[in-house]
Amino acid sequence: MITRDLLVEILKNVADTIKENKELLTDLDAAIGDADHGINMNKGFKTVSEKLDTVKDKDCGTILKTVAMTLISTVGGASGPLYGTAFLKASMAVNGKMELDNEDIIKMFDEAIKGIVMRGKAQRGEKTMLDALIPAYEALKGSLEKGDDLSEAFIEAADAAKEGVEYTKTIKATKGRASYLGDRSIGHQDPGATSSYLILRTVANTLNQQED
Amino acid sequence: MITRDLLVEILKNVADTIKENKELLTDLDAAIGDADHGINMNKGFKTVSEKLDTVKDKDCGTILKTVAMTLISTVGGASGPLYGTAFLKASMAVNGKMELDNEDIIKMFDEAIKGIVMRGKAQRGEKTMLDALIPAYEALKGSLEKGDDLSEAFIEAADAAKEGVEYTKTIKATKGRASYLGDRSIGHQDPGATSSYLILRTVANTLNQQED
Amino acid sequence: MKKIINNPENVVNEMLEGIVKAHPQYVKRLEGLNVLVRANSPVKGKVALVSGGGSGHEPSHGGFVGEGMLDGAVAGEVFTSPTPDQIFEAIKAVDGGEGVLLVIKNYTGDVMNFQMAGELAEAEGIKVADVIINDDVAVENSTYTTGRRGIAGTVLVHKIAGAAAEKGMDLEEVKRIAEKVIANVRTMGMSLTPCTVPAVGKPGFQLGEDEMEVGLGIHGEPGTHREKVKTAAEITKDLLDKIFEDIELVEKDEVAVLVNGLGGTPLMELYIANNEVDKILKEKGIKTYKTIVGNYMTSLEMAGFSVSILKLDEELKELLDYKADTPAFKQL
Amino acid sequence: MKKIINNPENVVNEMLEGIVKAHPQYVKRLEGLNVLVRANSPVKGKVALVSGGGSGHEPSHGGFVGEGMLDGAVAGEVFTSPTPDQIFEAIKAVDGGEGVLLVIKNYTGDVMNFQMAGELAEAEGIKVADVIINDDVAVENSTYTTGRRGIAGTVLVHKIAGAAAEKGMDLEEVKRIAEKVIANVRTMGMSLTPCTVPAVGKPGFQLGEDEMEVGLGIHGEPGTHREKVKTAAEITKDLLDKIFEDIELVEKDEVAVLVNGLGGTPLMELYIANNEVDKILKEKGIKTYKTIVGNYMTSLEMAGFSVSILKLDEELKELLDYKADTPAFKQL
Ligand SMILES: Nc1ncnc2c1ncn2[C@@H]1O[C@H](COP(=O)(O)OP(=O)(O)O)[C@@H](O)[C@H]1O
Ligand SMILES: Nc1ncnc2c1ncn2[C@@H]1O[C@H](COP(=O)(O)OP(=O)(O)O)[C@@H](O)[C@H]1O
Ligand SMILES: [Mg+2]
Ligand SMILES: [Mg+2]
Ligand SMILES: [Mg+2]
Ligand SMILES: [Mg+2]
Repeated sequence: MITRDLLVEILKNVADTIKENKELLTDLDAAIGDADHGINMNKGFKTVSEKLDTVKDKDCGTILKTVAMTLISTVGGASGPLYGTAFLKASMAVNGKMELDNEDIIKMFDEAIKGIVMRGKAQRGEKTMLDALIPAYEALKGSLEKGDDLSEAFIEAADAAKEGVEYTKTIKATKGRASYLGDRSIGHQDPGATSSYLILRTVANTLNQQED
Repeated sequence: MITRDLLVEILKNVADTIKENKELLTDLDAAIGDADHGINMNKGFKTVSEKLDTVKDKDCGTILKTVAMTLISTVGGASGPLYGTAFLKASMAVNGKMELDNEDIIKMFDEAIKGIVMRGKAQRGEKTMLDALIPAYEALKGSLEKGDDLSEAFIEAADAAKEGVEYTKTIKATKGRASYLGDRSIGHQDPGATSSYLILRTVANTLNQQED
Repeated sequence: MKKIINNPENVVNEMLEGIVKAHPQYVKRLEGLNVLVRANSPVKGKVALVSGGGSGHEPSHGGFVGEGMLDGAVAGEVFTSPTPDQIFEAIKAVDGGEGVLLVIKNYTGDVMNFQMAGELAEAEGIKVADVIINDDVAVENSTYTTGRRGIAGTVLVHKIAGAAAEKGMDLEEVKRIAEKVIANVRTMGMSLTPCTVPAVGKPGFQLGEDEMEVGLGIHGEPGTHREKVKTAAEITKDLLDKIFEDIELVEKDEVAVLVNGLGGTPLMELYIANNEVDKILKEKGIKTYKTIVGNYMTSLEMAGFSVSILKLDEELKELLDYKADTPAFKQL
Repeated sequence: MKKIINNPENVVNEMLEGIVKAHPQYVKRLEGLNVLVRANSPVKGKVALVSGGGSGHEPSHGGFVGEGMLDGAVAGEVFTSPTPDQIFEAIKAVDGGEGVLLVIKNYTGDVMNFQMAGELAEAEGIKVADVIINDDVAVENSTYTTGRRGIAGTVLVHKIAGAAAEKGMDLEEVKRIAEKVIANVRTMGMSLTPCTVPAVGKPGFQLGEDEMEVGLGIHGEPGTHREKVKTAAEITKDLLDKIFEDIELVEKDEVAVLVNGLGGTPLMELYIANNEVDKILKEKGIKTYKTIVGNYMTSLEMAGFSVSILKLDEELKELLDYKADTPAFKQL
């Protein structure tokens, strides 16, 4: 169960993680893109963090929608609409709820991924954030189905995302700006997959600290 | 006495000298002007050299007028009309003559300088070609008056021109493009004075080789 | 990095201010937004055109706002797509009741941000259509990838679709015209120097004193390959050959030519390149109906150029000749 | 030296070819000469304007040949005044019976070559007058020197005197108008980089990574002094202060502003500079009647800009607003 307060805490921790990794994400994007992923993401989550205080007393749907709209209107580039759509679809899945159960979370995650696919028209294996997110979703779902609790399930999800990030090093980009590089993109880790992994790892960490 | 053939030889040698010193003149102009004096002069005298063959059987006036018109229509910049006018005035001073005696040469030189002053409105001491030409003219005249022969007189003229070039290093330009530099022109040698010196040195050398 | 700027963070804002102050008769800025629209927006009774993208391509896109071309231009950060909310505001500000055509260059970010804005506008009852420009023949075209980039050909789309809208064609027709231009325009570019994004502070790539980069986009990214510098004649031939590989042009075909500078190229060199373009087209018996030479779709201070060839028919010719009156493109 | 050229010796010729091929509706080239004249020259019944100078200042001067501006432009070698015979041919080709005004920038070479050509033309019975532009406030004005250089203010002389001629004023009147512009226009410029004359192959001067050159002309020569790079706001203030020292401007005065790029400056930076110009003029209560921003009087690929301020009266305003239709300056 994720309460509205916990949700806000998670999101604030995500903002901190992105800030700490701003340089890393930008450097990764410099190699195969245009060196702005860390700058873009940090601009977005910094604003998210500020906005959260104004909605922390609303329902989870509203909180997530605020995150979505903030990302959409501050990030720009490719990752802005993609993460924005992901949060928007997730918010729509939990409209009005004051806390989120496991089923809500699975639904949110599923809708988020569908939103990214709808928006970016990419599939797994194209060297994008989906290569972290889809395996993470599958791991989360599997873990919850076999009876793990949410904090355990998110550790499995983050581990799967990490593997997905490693996998992006081995493949060629066929979507996004990195695709203009053709084979020259092989060997480099995808910045968007990396930011997705970092987000999931932060969720897992927050949930696990919570339990202590 | 300068015969028409000798005149043509001198002019061809001048063209060669300018060609050899193209880089030097351009570098001098780069420092306080626009880096084209060598290029301009070489373009002009190269064409002069070609045209000379078509008029070498004409009188000295016609030969010099051809030089003048060629310089006017090929050199451009400041030095084109200045040297062009100089040769034009010189040619007018010796119209119809098949050879030039000392008096002709003094008159030509005098008229040439007057033409430059008329056209460019500069005086001695403004860091222009006049700072080489006027002392050279005075030296030539003095030398001939004290009975030297023409080849000796041109050595004195060239030496005086050389001193004039050195003098231009010590003064500030108040005419021509270098004047925009103000005091920053001090310390640099004037390109036009240098080309004037080179021309006079070539006349001197040709006359002296002639005698051997 | 040497630039005539105050603060790298503030270049887009100050530039937009400078544009509005220079051309108040043409454009106004939407308060608090990086959006320029026609001074008399919304223009009733005509389809409106909205374009835009990252900044750094000036005069694109704000310079083309005006009669006969764009109604609105949205400016992102340097080389970064603008966000949907800004684009949405632009759409609302220019819609004169006949709908809005979004002119999008084919970059993942641009496409997504503009289309999201379009969805938001449609949700408010505004008719919206879009076209996606992909004129860069340097990149292989493929349905399995993001496809080709949109580069200088965009200017011709603005000109011709803008004329169609000005003449009173409806949204569907304006979109058809824009798509016809897109289907018939091809561009290929090269550069002699990299460029420096103000916020980054160092050039996007390095080039040797005798090297040039060929087949490049307009975001300071490297091109498809690097070569030793060649003559204007050789370079132009290479660029055109790549274009000819991609679009069939036969004797008597009529084309428009855009020799586009990337920002740091002197006009002298662009005209020398145009002289070569003209020779090559004449040799092939292709008729140049109109030539445009200048800095229209730039990459900051990059030195280099692109050639765009647009195959014309009677309809496109008429629209190309139509009056335009914008800060950066005027035609009487 | 990296340039999009074929042969340094041939840049002027090929450039002129490229211009004619791009703009045949505007200009034609006099056979065998480096002279561009209006496609319909000579225009009967109006005073003709002939300008020109060294090449490397594109779009000056050929780009301003057309209705409402010049009748002929003579192109010398890069940064070298053209020769009198070429100017003479230009005068003959454009004279429509009402006489010819020579628009000369104050450089020893330009003045001498144009005036020699004027003398030749007068000898053939053509009415000729001339004006000498000296708008550059970087150089001290003095009767003991060559005086100030003519730089970007020239564009405004072309525009306004061109309009006067187009409106049918006689030679004396057109000359009076040109002289009024000259008396009221001041320019000051700076650069971040040098430029390279093709035939020379190396830059005219060297600048450090944090240095700029201030008070410079348009021939790649160094300026009056060198400074550490400053912000756009500081630079613009310095340039305007120098102009204000030289021409009295009081509250409510109306001016035209030209923010002129030197060839390699991205438009983004020119607009940022314009934003600063506008702030300073507003602070002084001076009214900006018209602003022109772009590359109009360039020095090859030099990065930098100049600001020109022209104090206006009713007569000049009306002429400034007059229609112009040339390759590089159009006004509907
Ligand atoms: N079509 C797409 N679908 C999913 N993710 C994408 C797509 N295109 C790009 N991405 C992701 O976006 C990341 C780049 O984001 P960012 O650098 O912020 O945007 P931009 O490429 O516009 O500069 C890539 O690393 C990739 O993971
Ligand atoms: N008014 C003048 N009178 C005499 N000589 C002059 C005058 N102005 C310039 N010069 C000479 O011309 C030379 C420059 O010639 P050049 O470089 O060919 O022309 P430009 O200055 O037009 O580029 C100067 O070094 C100077 O000697
Ligand atoms: Mg990026
Ligand atoms: Mg010179
Ligand atoms: Mg980006
Ligand atoms: Mg010169």
